[in-house]
Amino acid sequence: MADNDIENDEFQTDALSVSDRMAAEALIIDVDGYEGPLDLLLTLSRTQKVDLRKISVLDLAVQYLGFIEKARHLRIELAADYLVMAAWLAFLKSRLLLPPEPGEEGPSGEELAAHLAFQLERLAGMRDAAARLMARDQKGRDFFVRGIPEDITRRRRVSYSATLIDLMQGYARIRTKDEFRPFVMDRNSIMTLDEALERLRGLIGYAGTWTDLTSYLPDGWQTDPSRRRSATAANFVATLELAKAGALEIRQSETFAPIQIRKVSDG
Amino acid sequence: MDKDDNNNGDSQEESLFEAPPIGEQERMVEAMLFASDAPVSVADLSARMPHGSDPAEALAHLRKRYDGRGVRLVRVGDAWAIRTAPDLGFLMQKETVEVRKLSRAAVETLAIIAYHQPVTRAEIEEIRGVSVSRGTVDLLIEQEWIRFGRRRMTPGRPVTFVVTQEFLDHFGLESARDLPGLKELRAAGLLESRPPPGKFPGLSGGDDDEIDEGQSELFGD
Amino acid sequence: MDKDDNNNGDSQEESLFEAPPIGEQERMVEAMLFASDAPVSVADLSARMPHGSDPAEALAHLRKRYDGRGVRLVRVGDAWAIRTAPDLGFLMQKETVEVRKLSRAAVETLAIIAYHQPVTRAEIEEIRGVSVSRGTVDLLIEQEWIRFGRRRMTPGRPVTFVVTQEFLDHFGLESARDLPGLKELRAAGLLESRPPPGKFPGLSGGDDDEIDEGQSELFGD
Repeated sequence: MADNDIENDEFQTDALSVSDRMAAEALIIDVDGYEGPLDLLLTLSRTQKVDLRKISVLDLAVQYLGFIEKARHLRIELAADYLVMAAWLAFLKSRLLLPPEPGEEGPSGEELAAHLAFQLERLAGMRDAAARLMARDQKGRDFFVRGIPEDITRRRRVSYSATLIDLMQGYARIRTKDEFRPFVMDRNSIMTLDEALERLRGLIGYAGTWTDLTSYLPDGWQTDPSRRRSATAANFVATLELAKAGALEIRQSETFAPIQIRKVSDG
Repeated sequence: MDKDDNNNGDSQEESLFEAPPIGEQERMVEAMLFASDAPVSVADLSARMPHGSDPAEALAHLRKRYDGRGVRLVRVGDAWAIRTAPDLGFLMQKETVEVRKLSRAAVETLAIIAYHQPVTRAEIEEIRGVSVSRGTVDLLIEQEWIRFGRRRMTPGRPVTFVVTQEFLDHFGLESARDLPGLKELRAAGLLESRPPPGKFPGLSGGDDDEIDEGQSELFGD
Repeated sequence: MDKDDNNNGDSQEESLFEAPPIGEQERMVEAMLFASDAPVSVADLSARMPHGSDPAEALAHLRKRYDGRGVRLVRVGDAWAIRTAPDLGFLMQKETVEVRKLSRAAVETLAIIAYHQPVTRAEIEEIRGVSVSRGTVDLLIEQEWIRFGRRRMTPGRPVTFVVTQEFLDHFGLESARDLPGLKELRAAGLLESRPPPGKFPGLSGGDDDEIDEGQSELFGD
């Protein structure tokens, strides 16, 4: 996106005809329809019309990079993982095309290509398995259970039912509740904006002349550093709120100088 | 049976749609009576079976077939149903279990025992923030989901609770260690809000088991 | 009561209570399976039948007897159930409950769990190349088709997912070994977990020690 000019140049040199653009868009516009780069790669691999085990990963990488390139031309936003995959495939392509540099670390291009082919074949295998599974006769659709389970009258035992989900949700409920607890206890050294606002609203009536903001800190909040910090912040934000509402004025003579406030005179 | 008696269909239709053989009709009636949630009338059967079928005859065959078996064909008003043979009623009584929904207090208590075992009553109360009623513990013991564990080596030597094999069977777990942790509950969508970061307040009196470390450590080897 | 007999039965009792003839046992099994809408385990049958009974043999007889009938005896894991013959489904429209249409992600996730079980979330993501949404797992658990299995003994001890008996029952499978195409997939090496050579980008998952961290990042909110 940063190099718009370069893209524009390319656009002019190999300008796509309208129909080409439409065709490219038709392929790409549906990018949301793919479940990630692996899904897209699998779709692209189908165009090679060969057994997935004999697929050319190099061709596939070229196809994928072409796809990404077209998307960029068409200014289609691609999710980050598509771009990560593109970068990786560009790397793989160079590994497959160039002889390995002496002393180079890491797996060879062939190994990486073989694994990608394995992943594609496995994903295709699972898709096929999923389709076969769903094509099976299913309970409640193709075959049926007893419509009138015998009403069995109770004799002595009461059984209580609870599912694992009940149990887990019950536990989650308690844990969540308890994890909030220390947060609540912490609040005795935190002054909230609401508290500060309420207090300042009451006090502002007396601030006819410029007064230092720090003098408004309530008793008990002036010495302990964490309480003082919280009260100062809350009071400051509260003065901004009141200034915005037109109830008071704020001034500061220079950077880091004391902040002073004053009631807006009715006149 | 002559098809003309049943239907007003003209002869052409009859030749096109022949009724299935009676054995097949018997299968159909059997399946429909089995799956239906109420007794089925002959008219209903007829309406659902292929053109030209004779459910009454199929029923007669089926009734004979079930003669002396563990189930039998019974007539309920003008409808039919499959029922277990009355002399085998004693087998059904074993299953005589009234199922009730476990109360929220019991679910939570059980969950705490499962996740924190061995755990004392005081610890359960600390985690839930309310006292544990005697009835709740009794109920869980009666249900054979929890049992007494070893006494805690702390003052007062309180008893602890642990979950049983029966508990694992009921909830389809291979071991209590397989209970998912908070993170996994959240990942599965079972936990709505994300709590603010912060430690789980430690349980008092925890001796060797350090609960503060969190779920995964708790069941670590 | 029968259960007690079983448990406390000594040799004296055995001679006093002879097991009923196999034909009678067959009737009992037939009645019990007919009465229940959920599969009944052999152990359950045995516990309810008189001392010395052999439900397995009775089941074998019964299965043969129902061969080709409108209902049939099916095996579901270590349990048995009576179900209508699938070719008669067309008669049953009235009973058909609208089955919720599963998303492609849910179907694929289910298949991966079935064929690769026990499988971790990270492994599912590695196979599909995209992250598993919370709703998907939630839905499959709610449907009672999957449950949490054992934790994996790898760093992070991630939980695994396995399929349930309800899954087998729903898809008419005797066991997970009967999944369609399982043998071919295995023969092709597609069910092995094969670690990627070096670091593989884009696809989540990868090495196990990242799972724990990765999950909280991916599914935190």
